[in-house]
Amino acid sequence: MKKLINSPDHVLADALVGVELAHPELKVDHTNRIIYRGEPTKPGKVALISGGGSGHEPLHGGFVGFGMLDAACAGEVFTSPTPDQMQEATKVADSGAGVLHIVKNYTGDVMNFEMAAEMAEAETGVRVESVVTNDDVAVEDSTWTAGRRGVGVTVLLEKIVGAAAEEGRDLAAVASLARTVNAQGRSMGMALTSCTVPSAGKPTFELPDDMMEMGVGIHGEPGRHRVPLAPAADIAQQLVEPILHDLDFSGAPTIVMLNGMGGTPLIELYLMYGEVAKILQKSGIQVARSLVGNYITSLDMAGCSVTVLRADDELLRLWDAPVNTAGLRWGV
Amino acid sequence: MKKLINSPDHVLADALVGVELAHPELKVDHTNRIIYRGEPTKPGKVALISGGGSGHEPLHGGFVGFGMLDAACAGEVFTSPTPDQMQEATKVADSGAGVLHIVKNYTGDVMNFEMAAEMAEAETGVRVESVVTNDDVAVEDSTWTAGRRGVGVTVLLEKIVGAAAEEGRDLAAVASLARTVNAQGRSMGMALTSCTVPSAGKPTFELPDDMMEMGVGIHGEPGRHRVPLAPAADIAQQLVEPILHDLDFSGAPTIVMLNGMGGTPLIELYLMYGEVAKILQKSGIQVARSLVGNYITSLDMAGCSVTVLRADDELLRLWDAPVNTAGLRWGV
Amino acid sequence: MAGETVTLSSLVTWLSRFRDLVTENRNYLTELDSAIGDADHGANMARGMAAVMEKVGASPATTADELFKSVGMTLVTSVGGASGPLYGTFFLRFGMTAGAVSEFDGAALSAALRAGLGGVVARGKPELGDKTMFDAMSPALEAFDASVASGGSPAAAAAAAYDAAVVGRDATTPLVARKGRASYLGERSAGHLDPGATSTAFLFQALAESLAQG
Amino acid sequence: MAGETVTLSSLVTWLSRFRDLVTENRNYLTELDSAIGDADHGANMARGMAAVMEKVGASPATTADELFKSVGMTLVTSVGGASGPLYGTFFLRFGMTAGAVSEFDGAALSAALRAGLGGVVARGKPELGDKTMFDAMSPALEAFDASVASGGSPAAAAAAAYDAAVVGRDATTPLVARKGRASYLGERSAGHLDPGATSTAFLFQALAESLAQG
Ligand SMILES: Nc1ncnc2c1ncn2[C@@H]1O[C@H](COP(=O)(O)OP(=O)(O)O)[C@@H](O)[C@H]1O
Ligand SMILES: Nc1ncnc2c1ncn2[C@@H]1O[C@H](COP(=O)(O)OP(=O)(O)O)[C@@H](O)[C@H]1O
Ligand SMILES: [Mg+2]
Ligand SMILES: [Mg+2]
Ligand SMILES: [Mg+2]
Ligand SMILES: [Mg+2]
Repeated sequence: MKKLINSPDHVLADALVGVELAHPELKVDHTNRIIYRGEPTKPGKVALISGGGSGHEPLHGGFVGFGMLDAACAGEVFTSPTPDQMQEATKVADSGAGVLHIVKNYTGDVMNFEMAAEMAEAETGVRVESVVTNDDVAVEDSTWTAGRRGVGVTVLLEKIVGAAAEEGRDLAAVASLARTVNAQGRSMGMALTSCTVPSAGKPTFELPDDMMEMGVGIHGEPGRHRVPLAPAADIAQQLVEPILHDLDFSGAPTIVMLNGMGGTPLIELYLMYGEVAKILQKSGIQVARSLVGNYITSLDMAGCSVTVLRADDELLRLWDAPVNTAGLRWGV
Repeated sequence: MKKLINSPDHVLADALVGVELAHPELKVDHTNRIIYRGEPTKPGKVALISGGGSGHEPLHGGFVGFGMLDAACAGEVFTSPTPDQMQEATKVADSGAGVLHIVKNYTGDVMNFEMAAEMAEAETGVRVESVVTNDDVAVEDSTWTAGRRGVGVTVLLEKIVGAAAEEGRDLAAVASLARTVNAQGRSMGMALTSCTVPSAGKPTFELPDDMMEMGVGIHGEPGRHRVPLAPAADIAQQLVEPILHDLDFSGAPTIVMLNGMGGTPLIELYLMYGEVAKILQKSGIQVARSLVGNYITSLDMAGCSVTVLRADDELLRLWDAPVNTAGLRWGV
Repeated sequence: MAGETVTLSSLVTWLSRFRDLVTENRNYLTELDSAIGDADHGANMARGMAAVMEKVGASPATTADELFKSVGMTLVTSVGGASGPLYGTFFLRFGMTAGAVSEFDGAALSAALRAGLGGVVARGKPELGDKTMFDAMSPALEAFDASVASGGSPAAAAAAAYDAAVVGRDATTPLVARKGRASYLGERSAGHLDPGATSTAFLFQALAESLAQG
Repeated sequence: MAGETVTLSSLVTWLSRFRDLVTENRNYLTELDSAIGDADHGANMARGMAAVMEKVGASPATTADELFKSVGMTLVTSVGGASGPLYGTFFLRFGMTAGAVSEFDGAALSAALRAGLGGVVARGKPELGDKTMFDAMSPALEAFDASVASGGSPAAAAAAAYDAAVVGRDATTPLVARKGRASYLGERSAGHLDPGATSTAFLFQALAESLAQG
């Protein structure tokens, strides 16, 4: 295993030291592994909290700041954070207007956030609403599984709903917008290589040189299908098709994210975006906004994912609203 | 070779299609492989042009926009662009106030930009000044070599000098500021793995699992020394020491960049930044600004580099000035 | 020979033996989780049980409810993932049902274990054959109860439970997962042991060994 | 047998043979550049000479200055890197010195080649022993001139030049590079052939072969 780390057990603690030193505008609680905004939540503003296993950076810590999250809880690599972390973040971020928990649909994340919400409401009276993202079309037969995974749409949701919270909408409105965004987004991912979990010390799966995994999530789990490596244009087709098959994106502006898994360089991500955009054009889908880069990653995995969000003028307005975080910044 | 490409010969052309589709605010000249700002250069504003081989994204195309470059010429992967591209960019970007060529010190880049400047001045009368960056302390004995390579400082220079050009300084002042910034910056890089040049089809060098290359550039060239893989804190020491040895950074605010080589995920870059910042603190160096992420990469190479720039209030002011590019954005 | 009552100190031995087993088998559990999950089950269980034993060593409890509340909370707050809330809730409910006692007979131990299992069901909604820890835990408790019902000692019941857990664990191999991360793999999850069922077999191995010692 | 004068068409053959050699040896040149450079010399030369032959085929020239100006500009505008300006300037100067002719004797060919070499020196400032293409090109021209001076035909001179280029090329192996990318490696550049010297040996191989055909 070749990584820029001190020891597999200290990856998260050491990385949080770097985050704190690199971002004087943020606060880091090293005991509870929470990244907060430097300024307390404005009175009346609903607080947005997310969290999850580490290894997906910039998600979620890189999205803490004006126009997005108020706090992010970091779990161990690929392991959801614990309820006490989330409860602490909930307490600190709440300004009285309530807190939205943004949870990606994984058994562990859901159970831990559930316990946190119970604890926060019971012990401190903070009003908590939760939204669970589940946009991954790679998970078929979702009634016979833990349901679809929450992946790329989480990034778009944190941006859009963050803007709405900044405008002063109440908890119910913020939560309902979050559910709408989740319902209108779909994603699909693929991997050229496995990632290596530091504590495991070797790649999670072996992939021959001429094969790729289609339908991977963001935890180095093997995908749904192992298929022959193909040119970018074919890969784009294999990613976009199940997305378009799953939801009707016609007749509305869309926001499209071409996301890197962490080990794929930007030149390839742009190349892939070109292929994806051409397919969407041919399918009559109107791309109003786009985002190309590493936003929700899977450690050092090489690969990418596509997220398409059915938007409208209001969602586009919220998308364009100012945001000032380490991982996403415009308009400020 | 596992890459998200259609064919090794079309990487650059296909990636530029993606850049154009992802960034409606930019113009892409596919024949000459130039990325321009959407709006012509304001009369009276000195134009900043850079360029180099591809494979270093977001450098340079990702730095085209308000507050940074006016145009970037893309060469084939790791191959400097040709003089006709640069001449074309020079002609189009010039508003009459002259053009600064920002050139990284590599034999090929220098020779091609020299020819471009000769052609531009002779054929079109555009006033051209050039600055050659050469901040890589890994190159020792620079009198017996092609000189130090231009690496990380190029990013900081494009930002700072871009802000100065935006303020309306004339060509001589802009060029002189660029030379000052270059003179005050030092960098050092390392690799955990080789990159794979698409047209070569396999890694440029083989590196055993327990070794790393210290003093690599950004073209997959082997470094100066091959040493045993070490914990992040040791690697940070090996990167920072030669930088501090080469220039006195005491008594001034500094801007520090912890840059990823393209295949290293953000969690490791933050971890490394933490180690670097702690060493700088211990050495009494004041870090006023920092930048952590992939800014000047080497395809899919795993590794990182450190750049330290000796600044002052004026340079910090220019650093903080608004910038609006795909790769760097704040204050707008 | 093991007696008819189980002391708090043998339950501490249970925990410490469980810690040892998941620590020794950390790579093995992670290996199993690499095949159908995200390669962290070994790290999760080892981290959690190390924290538990540190806590137990630092502030020894005198009653079962105190001990297992602390165990459960420590797991919940140090593990994360799916196994943190599941094993955490198991021990929390175990302690609540056990109450402020320091000795158990077979029936009391069975009731506490049943409450723990109920906690896992409440959190994870597993059903038999979903390819989860439940597939080892549920038959283990059946066997435990059957042994107690036929007059077996707690040690004998625990030994029977362990045997049944092993059978239940091994029976997860051919299953297609319907809960947890492995379910995303669909048919590809078949042919692999479930990591959580494997750690649950260690839980009953630890119980059997600690009660056998008396 | 090869004659005393060299026609423009044998120089076109020279170029096309050079194109073939760098294309066939594309991977080999890249391999050499991987060891001490950035793994693109094969791609650079193959791309450049393919563009040259396309251009030459599309608009055949009738005089040397026209032909080689086009060759040089095509290389300059299609290769980039170090080799683009160096080989480009080589051919540009070759054409300027050759002038508006369509036939060469040995002396004229020597003068054009010398001018080309001068162009490389002007651009790259290489010195003997720097481990560059100059280390093959300079001795090649010495040998060419010596052969012409002793009454050799252009074909004989080109054959001698090729032999000398090979010797010069091979002599780059032990050298520590002092120019170009390889110089960054310091001592580690020793023990490897220089890629540019290798492509230059192909340049003279192509010349020798095309003139030998007449
Ligand atoms: N809904 C569930 N009910 C019961 N057990 C579950 C459930 N989901 C997952 N598990 C168990 O959890 C184990 C995985 O634990 P672990 O790897 O630590 O967490 P994670 O899946 O979050 O990475 C699985 O092998 C399975 O036995
Ligand atoms: N200053 C120089 N003078 C002469 N030849 C040089 C010089 N620098 C480099 N070269 C030649 O160029 C070759 C490398 O060409 P190439 O790989 O195409 O360009 P780059 O080094 O820009 O990638 C070297 O092997 C060397 O022979
Ligand atoms: Mg996990
Ligand atoms: Mg090159
Ligand atoms: Mg797991
Ligand atoms: Mg090269």
